[in-house]
Amino acid sequence: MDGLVTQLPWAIILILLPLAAGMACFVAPRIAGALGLLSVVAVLLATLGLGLQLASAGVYRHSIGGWGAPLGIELYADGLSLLMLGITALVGIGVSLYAGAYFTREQAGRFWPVWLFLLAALNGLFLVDDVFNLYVCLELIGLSAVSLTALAGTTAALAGAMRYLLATLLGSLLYLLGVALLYHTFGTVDISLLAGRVTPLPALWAALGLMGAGLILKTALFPFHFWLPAAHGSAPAPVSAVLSALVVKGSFYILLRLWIELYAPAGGQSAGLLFGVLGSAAVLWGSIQALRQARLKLMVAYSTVAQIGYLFLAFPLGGAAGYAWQGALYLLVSHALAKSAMFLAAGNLLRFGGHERIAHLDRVVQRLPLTVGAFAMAGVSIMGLPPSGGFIGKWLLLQTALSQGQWMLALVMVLGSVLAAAYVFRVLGHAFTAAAVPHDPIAVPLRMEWAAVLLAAGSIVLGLLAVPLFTLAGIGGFAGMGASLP
Amino acid sequence: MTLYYQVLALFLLVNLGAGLWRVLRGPTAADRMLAAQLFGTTAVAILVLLAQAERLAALRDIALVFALLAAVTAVSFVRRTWSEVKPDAD
Amino acid sequence: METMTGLTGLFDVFLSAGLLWLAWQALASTDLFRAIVLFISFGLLMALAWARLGAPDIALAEAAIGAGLTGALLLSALARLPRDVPAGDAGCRTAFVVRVLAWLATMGLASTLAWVVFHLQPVAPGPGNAVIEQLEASGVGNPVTAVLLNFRGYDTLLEMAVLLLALLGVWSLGVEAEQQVTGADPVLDGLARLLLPLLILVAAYLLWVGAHAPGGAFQAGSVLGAAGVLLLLAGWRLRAAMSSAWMRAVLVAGPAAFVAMAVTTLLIEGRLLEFPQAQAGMLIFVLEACATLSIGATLAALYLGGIPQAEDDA
Amino acid sequence: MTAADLYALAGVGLVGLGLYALIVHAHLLRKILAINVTGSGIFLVLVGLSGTGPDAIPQAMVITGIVVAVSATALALALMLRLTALSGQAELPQDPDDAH
Amino acid sequence: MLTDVLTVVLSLAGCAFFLAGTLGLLRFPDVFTRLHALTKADNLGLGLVVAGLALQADSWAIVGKLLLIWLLVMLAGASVANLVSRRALDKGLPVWKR
Repeated sequence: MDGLVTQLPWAIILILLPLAAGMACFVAPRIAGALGLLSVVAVLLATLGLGLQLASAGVYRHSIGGWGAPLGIELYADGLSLLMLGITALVGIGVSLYAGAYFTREQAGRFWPVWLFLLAALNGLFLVDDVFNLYVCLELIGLSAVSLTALAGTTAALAGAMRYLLATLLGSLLYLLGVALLYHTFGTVDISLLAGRVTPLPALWAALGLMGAGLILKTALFPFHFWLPAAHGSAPAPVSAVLSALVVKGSFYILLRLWIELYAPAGGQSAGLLFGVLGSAAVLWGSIQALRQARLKLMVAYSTVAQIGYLFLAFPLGGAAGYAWQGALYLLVSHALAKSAMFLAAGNLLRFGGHERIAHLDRVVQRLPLTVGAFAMAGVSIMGLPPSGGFIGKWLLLQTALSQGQWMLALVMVLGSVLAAAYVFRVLGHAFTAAAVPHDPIAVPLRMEWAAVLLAAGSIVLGLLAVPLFTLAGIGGFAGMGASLP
Repeated sequence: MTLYYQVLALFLLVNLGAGLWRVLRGPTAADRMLAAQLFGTTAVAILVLLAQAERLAALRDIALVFALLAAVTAVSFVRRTWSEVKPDAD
Repeated sequence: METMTGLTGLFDVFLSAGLLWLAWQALASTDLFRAIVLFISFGLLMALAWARLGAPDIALAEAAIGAGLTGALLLSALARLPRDVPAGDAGCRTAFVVRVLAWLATMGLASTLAWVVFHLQPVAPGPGNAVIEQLEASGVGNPVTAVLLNFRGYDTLLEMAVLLLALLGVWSLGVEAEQQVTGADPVLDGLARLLLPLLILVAAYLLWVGAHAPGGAFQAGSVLGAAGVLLLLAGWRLRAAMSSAWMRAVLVAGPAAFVAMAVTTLLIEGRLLEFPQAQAGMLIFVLEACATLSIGATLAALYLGGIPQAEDDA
Repeated sequence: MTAADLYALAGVGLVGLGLYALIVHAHLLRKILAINVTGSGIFLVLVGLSGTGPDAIPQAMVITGIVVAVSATALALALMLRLTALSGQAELPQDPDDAH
Repeated sequence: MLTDVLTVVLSLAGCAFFLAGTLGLLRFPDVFTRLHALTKADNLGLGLVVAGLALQADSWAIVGKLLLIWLLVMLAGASVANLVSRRALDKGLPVWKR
């Protein structure tokens, strides 16, 4: 039994299964809901299987077609891939549970195929070792994310989707241009091979600059965040959750891989400073904007802009001793859970009150205690209070910044947390008080409330799982991830 | 002979460039579309000449696809666009 | 490629200049229709450029997609834009400062890139030779088809998903495909009747020839898609057919065949998309045939631009 | 300089033109055209840089890219039409923060 | 040798028609006369070039393909000319009168 579990090609199942299920949902829209949910559960199980496999046998490699790089494409899974796949599956479960109750039957027929394709593309992105195939994955992710955003059908959502589409296409094209330069300079598109071949040449810097620019545009790092609030703020709630929790992290993951495998070895550390500056600006600007928003989902979307900024603070710190990468990854994972919970909770409040004006929330805490609880738990993680996952991430980053004497970065981190507390408590405050304008509440399915609670609880529980998580993420030794914690 | 075909191809390319003026000038949508149609035919001629000059049979297939698709684009223009575009606006 | 000489060199210089000029005119044009016609002409020249670059496979794809279907898509979209929507004035309303900044930024980027491209020195040779060496084992004789369907077949699997996804995206907008306003036109109908078998024949030819010469599923599928577009334009009542479950099956045939093949090879050979050498040619042909059908159907459905509805009027 | 280099440089020029137009133009149809021109330029760079004779791998990548481009174009056009039908404008709202 | 001479003569004549077609497109006063120019280039220009090249072809398959290309272009050209001119008349585009 143990042998079977560790020998099944879990990585391939993770890609092909949602793809096949997506097509099945398209052909037979009637069973889309049940089939979709079932396949997402299967994806979670396959992720567990891959975890067992990696834990017992180390990193996974598979030469597609048996050709091997540089002729063919290689699949590759290490601890970092596993971490990303795991968070994708978890958020995927929560969102799928929620979506089953959220969409009308007709909308569901359109939602499930695209969402399953998105899931397949994300899994594919985390599992492939080939920069060109990553381009195809990025396009698949971009187009599905845009289609899901447009599903809301409102003018705001369509405008958001359109802006998002243009931004994501531009990002992919810049990335592809970088891939072209890499291929013609180093004769391969395989990341592992590239890592062995890179030498500091103008073509390398041009390539990495273009790919980096394309990826930070897709990740919505300040000042390239211009498309994010409109898209994330106007999409249907489960879609917003996926976009903020997973989609922007996909391009961040590629950036991180390229940074560790290609930029850093070739001596590109100085670009880390730029990322640090942009990240700091994102933390401050995003938080202040979040505080200023009147609408709940836009507030949550701006909070994403700020939290993405935190991830980039690791780049100027990662070169020297410390736990910057661990901190950033922990933040990434807990933000994924917390932010998806927040968007789902916001969706519940919107469904319940028919609006999402923060000032008019009107004692929802008494009427939707689970939802408000989920929002509060997610808020704890976003603020970075103990014992949440967000706390561990921010604490690791802060400690590294202090130990390296990076006072400015430390100050930005603390300020960001204070501002986050302000905007989270602003919402909670209105949730407790009576609004001037009363309204007729609409019942929210319990399943939608529990989906938010589960994800939010996950972001808290994550705070207790640091040691096993880092052990898993350390498989393959990405960026010294296996090192023991302070 | 190769050189001769190349001269002709070059001549046709220049000829095609001259036809651009009609696309820019208009005045009606039909004029622009007709010019584009002439482009297509010229490109077909260039391709069959180059196929002979460079001994590349595949270029004739491209010419064939061009010939087919030019018809589809033109029909799309007549059916979909031109009946909608205001005659004085283009 | 040898250094440019004489006539062909002149041809290349003219062609590149023409490409840049057409792109510039298309993007700067004040009239949207003119912009689209110029863009179609641009696609035409692109196909010539691919032919000159020794890439007839791309030239075929560009001729069918770039100059053909994209043009038809753009024209059809322009026709559906409401007339009272302002056409914009080619950016003149954008603030002068923004334009200057954008100009400086793109000029800077382009000059840097031009410098890098011009001075690019390969450090390591690409796997181009490996493609030729392994061609025998790939099951097909055309190197580009070998890369697309065998060496990097996984890219193509995902790409088929991209194409289907675009259609899902268009359909998720919830717009019903509009009914054709005008009835069948005898000339158009005659043209369609004549061209349809030819288009199908050429598609089949490209599919077949792709195994050993330029051509293949994408080119064939695009030609097939053009056939669908022609039928729709001629006013043939395809919406009922396109809304059926059969149509959905055809739309997923390509990606589904790829996934099925991936699973089968995984079970038999233990590797994703590793074809047994003896059957590789045949298996690749089956995949390509399914892909051709799907690509054709998807492109035609994309041209339709909305969810096909079963006809309620006769 | 080889012919391939020439086309690669033309490709760079197209990238520049396309990016400029993408930033400057407000009309969505023009933005979509600009994206397509940029893509064509990148494809030319991708193939044009194969210095020593045709290389099948970049060619296959470009065919993949062309199919992706037509898919994205079709989706973008459909979105544009829907947005225009709803808002009466073929442009995006000026300030993204006020897009609601 | 004779075929070479014939090829040169035919294809040169073809190119001359293309030139005439372009000149017509540039110089003629209205859509209908320009349409006329276009069909000349399509039918005769390409036809002569194709005829010239067919003489050089190595196999009948190539001759057949060249002929098919020519027929297709003619067919498309004729149909489009018909559609455009009818639509132009319907729309009342001005007809040039001396």
